[in-house]
Amino acid sequence: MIKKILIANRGEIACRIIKACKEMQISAVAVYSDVDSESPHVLMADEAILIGPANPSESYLDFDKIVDAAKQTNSDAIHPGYGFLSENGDFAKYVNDSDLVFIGPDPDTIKLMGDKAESKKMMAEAGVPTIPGNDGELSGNVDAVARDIGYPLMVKAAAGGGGKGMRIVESPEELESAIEAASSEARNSFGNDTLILEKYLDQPRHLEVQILGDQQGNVIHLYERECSIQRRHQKIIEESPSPAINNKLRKMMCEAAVKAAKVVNYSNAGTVEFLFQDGKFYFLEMNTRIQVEHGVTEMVCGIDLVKWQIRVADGEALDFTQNDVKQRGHSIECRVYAEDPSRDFLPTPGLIRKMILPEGSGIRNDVGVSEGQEVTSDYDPLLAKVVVWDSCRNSAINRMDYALSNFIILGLITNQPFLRDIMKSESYRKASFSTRFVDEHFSDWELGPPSPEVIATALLASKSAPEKVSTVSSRDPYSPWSNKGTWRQNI
Amino acid sequence: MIKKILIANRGEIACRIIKACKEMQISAVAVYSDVDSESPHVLMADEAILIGPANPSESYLDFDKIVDAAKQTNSDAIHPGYGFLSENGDFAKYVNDSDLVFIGPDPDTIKLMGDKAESKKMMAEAGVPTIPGNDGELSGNVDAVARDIGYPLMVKAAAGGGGKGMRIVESPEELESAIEAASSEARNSFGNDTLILEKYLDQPRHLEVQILGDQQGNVIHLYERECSIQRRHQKIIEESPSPAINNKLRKMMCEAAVKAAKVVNYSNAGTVEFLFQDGKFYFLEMNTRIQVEHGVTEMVCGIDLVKWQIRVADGEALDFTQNDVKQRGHSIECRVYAEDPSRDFLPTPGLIRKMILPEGSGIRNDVGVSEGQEVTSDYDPLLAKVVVWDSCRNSAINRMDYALSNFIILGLITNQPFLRDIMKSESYRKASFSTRFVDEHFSDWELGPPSPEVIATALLASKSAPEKVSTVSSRDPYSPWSNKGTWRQNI
Amino acid sequence: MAETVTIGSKSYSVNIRRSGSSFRLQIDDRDYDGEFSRLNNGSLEIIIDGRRSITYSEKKLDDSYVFADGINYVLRRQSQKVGSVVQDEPREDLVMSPITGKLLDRKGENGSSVREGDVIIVLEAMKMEHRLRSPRDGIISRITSIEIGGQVKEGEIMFELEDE
Amino acid sequence: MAETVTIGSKSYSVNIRRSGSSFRLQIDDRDYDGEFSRLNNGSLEIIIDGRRSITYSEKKLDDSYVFADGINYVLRRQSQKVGSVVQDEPREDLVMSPITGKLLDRKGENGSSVREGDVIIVLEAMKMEHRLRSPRDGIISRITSIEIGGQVKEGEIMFELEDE
Repeated sequence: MIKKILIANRGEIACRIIKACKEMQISAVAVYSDVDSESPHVLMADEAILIGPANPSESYLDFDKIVDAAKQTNSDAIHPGYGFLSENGDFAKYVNDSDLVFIGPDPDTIKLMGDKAESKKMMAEAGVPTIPGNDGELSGNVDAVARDIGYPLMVKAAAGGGGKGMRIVESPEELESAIEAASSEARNSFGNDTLILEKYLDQPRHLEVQILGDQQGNVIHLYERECSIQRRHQKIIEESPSPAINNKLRKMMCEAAVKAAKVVNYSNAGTVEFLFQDGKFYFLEMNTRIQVEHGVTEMVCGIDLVKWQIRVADGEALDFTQNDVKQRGHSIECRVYAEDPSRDFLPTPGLIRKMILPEGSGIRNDVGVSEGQEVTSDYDPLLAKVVVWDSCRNSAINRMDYALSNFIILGLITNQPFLRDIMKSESYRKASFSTRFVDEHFSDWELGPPSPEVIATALLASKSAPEKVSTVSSRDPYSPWSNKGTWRQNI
Repeated sequence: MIKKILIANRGEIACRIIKACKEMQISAVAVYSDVDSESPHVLMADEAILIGPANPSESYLDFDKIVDAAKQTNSDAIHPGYGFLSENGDFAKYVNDSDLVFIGPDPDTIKLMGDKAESKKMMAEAGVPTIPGNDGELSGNVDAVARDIGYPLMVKAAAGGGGKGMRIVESPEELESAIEAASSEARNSFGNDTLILEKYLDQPRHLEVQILGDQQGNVIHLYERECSIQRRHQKIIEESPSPAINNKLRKMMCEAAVKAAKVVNYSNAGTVEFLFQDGKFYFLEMNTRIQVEHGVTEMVCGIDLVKWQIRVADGEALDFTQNDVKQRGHSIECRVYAEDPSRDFLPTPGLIRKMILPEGSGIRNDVGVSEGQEVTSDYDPLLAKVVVWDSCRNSAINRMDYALSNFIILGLITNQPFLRDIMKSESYRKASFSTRFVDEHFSDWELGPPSPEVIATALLASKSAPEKVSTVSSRDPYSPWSNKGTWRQNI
Repeated sequence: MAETVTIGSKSYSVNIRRSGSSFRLQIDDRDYDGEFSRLNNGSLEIIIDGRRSITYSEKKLDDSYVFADGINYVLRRQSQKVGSVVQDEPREDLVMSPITGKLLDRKGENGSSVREGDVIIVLEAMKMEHRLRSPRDGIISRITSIEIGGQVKEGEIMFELEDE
Repeated sequence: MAETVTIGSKSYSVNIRRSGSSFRLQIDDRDYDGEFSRLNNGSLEIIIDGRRSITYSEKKLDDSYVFADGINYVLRRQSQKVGSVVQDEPREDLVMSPITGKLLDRKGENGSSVREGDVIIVLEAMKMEHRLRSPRDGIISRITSIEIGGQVKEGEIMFELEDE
């Protein structure tokens, strides 16, 4: 019976897990580094253990310090959150070997899914669609291999990386010269001219399916998430359901994900990621942990993933079946980052001098920072996730724009204005996007010109402002003040 | 087409309606009295009109000032919220006659349902169960009338009130003397000894069914709410579904409510209230407006009642049928009041010096006040509603207790500690309660003794506290600080 | 110097001695040793007997508002004169308004003879009526001169009784 | 006295004159008349041309943080010397750190010959790498002496070039 959990993480996900613990009447132990001594997860937890300096390898990534902290506090289990040690099979094994429950799948499953080539092969064998390509060395009738894969395709160096030894081939005529060029480049760059062919997806969407399994062998899915809106290959906006697929495709993809999970006897929460284009989906990888964007699934399916992570790790069986899981309405998440979208998403540390969160029906704030806190450059710049739910996608977008327009955060640059502009854009509303969305529509994004009120506020704030006199005579009571409001301003 | 709505209300419900407007891209006009010039609803609205002094009869209840304000701002419609003018049929008619849309049912329906005797009669005729009793003057074979109604019953003066001329009769033997006593008391108190007999419910629950109708004649229900936890005959805690009824009773009661609404051609949102005891329900009255506790229905059914109020008032038809409305999980609302539960719920005005709201999965805050605001004695003491959702009642109670234990509000006395104690009580958790719950279990409630930390904080806060030194050496890094946390403290 | 802290209907004699970040707190007859520091978000971290609490507080004259252990408290502080053990008896003759609100009705005037339990003053606050009753039989020696409908402040004297 | 306010990549010449609760604001060549007051919740109510805005702000040295129109803005203020029209040309020879973070790598030393686009400095902040490239061909005349792994502040000089 799990009565106390150590959370080997920080920021919003640590806070999220601590809340689940408190609601389940389980004690929560935080660990923290020097610079996090006043971070929200430390203040929220029942106990907090300092485990080292800011550098993650000496604190949040240190197996021994974390397991020691769990032992010292008589914790029963460790929740790794996402990032840090969450997908480290060796850590999971070390936790289990220390007679503690690791809240996640089996260490072997983590390791297997961490080997991207091996897991792709395994999935292909199990009948889960993978990106078509030749697996071994390129030989024999290359034209036939290429025809099987289909055009456009990519010739790439097996040893490659960084765009070198790589060519996109649009038609059979271009194949031979592309292979020659790539082969020579690969030889020069990597000393190895082995090439592989792979289908090229020029406008892929990133879709993923939430999986939940217990130790009794039950595996169910909680439908899909659409995570195509990314920058620097990191998601910034996610939603569920995906507006890209119909129910038939949804069923196929979700069943493929369950199949993938069952192949590896998956237990706990996990995510099967797919690329999707032209009506076809391809296995990309499996994430063996809770995802940042799990909230949209929780809102649509009405199932608390973090609580279930804890329950199944504790040996409980799922008390519902696949048929009980229904999608209802539409949910969107926006990640509020300390970064400057007008300067290539450069991180922007700073002190949070004021923060007021949006409130109301269908609005959920998962926050990892608080007023008065210094956001340092030591960790991920994620400050908060705003998650909304409404009955349909269009209403959810309007609600998100309302929520963002009431998210006050002063003291550092954030991507809040950028997120608002995406919510307002036709391209996002039409949902006809791929992972190239930000590059295609928002690569030159700049903050719009400020209204005179913005400048006036900056110049007047330092002066002692008169208090508002609220007697009738102070101004014409019947003068309708037109509040410009918020969302209407920034079209 | 409604493009601008004037909200003839204040506090949290005005804020709730303004948010719905903003999400629907409808302009919102606030009206306010002198003392409300900096209230949240005024700051949130697109425009705000001062309509008079604090006294409601000269501002929030003044037909002309409100309709004038709507005219001046070119509003298309008026939303009355709850309380104030929301159930005033004359006002609704005045609004309609002024070529403005009244967001609510037809004025005649409001008037009809406002006449409690008349509406009871109408419902009885339509086959909706009402509290058994004789309607006219008590005459003929009184014993037979009493036997038909069943014991226990109540003898009460038709002209009565305030407990005078009223007797509870447990058995036939007591009937005659009770009639004599009541009759004489009634004659002395009211100059009228007409008596009526009515079934006496000694442990009734207050259940109610949410109704939504459009102008096309469609009427559906959104299931029930349990509102038995009351003080001074005002609800403080509501939930949905009701833990008291099974699906068969639920279906019967909801169908009775739809029948009641259809009898009066009901359109817009409304609530049919029932008393429930011993497996039977009885029509009490119909509220022809949005209710304070509508949020629990929204969370369980996934339907936004305020947005639909606006849509159906604008002539839109419901785009879903009864079969589409499903209850999912469990929702609870706690009303946070400026009142002192240890002093007979005496109102406690004051200045809100600090307010931090609970955040997280399944937590919704509907708030009508803000930090820095003076809560005056002019209006209802409702400060905020905390609404939670979770998969089952027990989880929802735990989530509510978590949420309340993270609701920081300093500067005045509120009922927050009282609400927490109810959430923790066995009697509430067992759900075996009636409208007498507070009287039976919490009439002598007092705040528990404070921990030394509470006293220490009060005494230390005025002194300049040392800043936390967060270097490793400042204290033993491996000392597990046991945070007493919150919910565990106050058992 | 000891002071009296009142929470709800209960009072505590308290005293605190501070040295740097350490303190010794006395509540009635019990002593507690602790440490405290101010955090960046404005809260206090208090450690007593190895247990940590994060608390928030605000102050207004003699009232302290404290959030701790998941509960919002209101504390009233009065400093005690050293050596003073005699406390004022509550004066039963003096009836003060327990709330800030509006005067709705005044059922008596100077010289009126009243019985225990008679309603003398009716106030309204937040849409609710509050009746102030006579605490004993007697004669009204003084009664508020605020006009009906006027504002009444919490703690303001509403009426005073004298013996018949 | 006019000052320059920079928001993102754009700068505005601004000036404000205040009299009681009224103000006249000049932004580049346009004038706005308005009124303002401080509300109890700490926000400002600003009315310009009959339109009301509720705004929030915080200040840190020359930076102002403003929430208005549903957007969080960061404004940098510099006072302008009257009569000064010559602005400093950005010095292409001087490369400063755009972020506060950690020095991951230094690919050159004093006297190194470099080509435009060469990566000279690698920084890390918030789990992301940032490469500082040489803005032109030249020779490094000065380079940061911070050790690898050490902290770098925003605006700190990372390296300077001179002609070959």
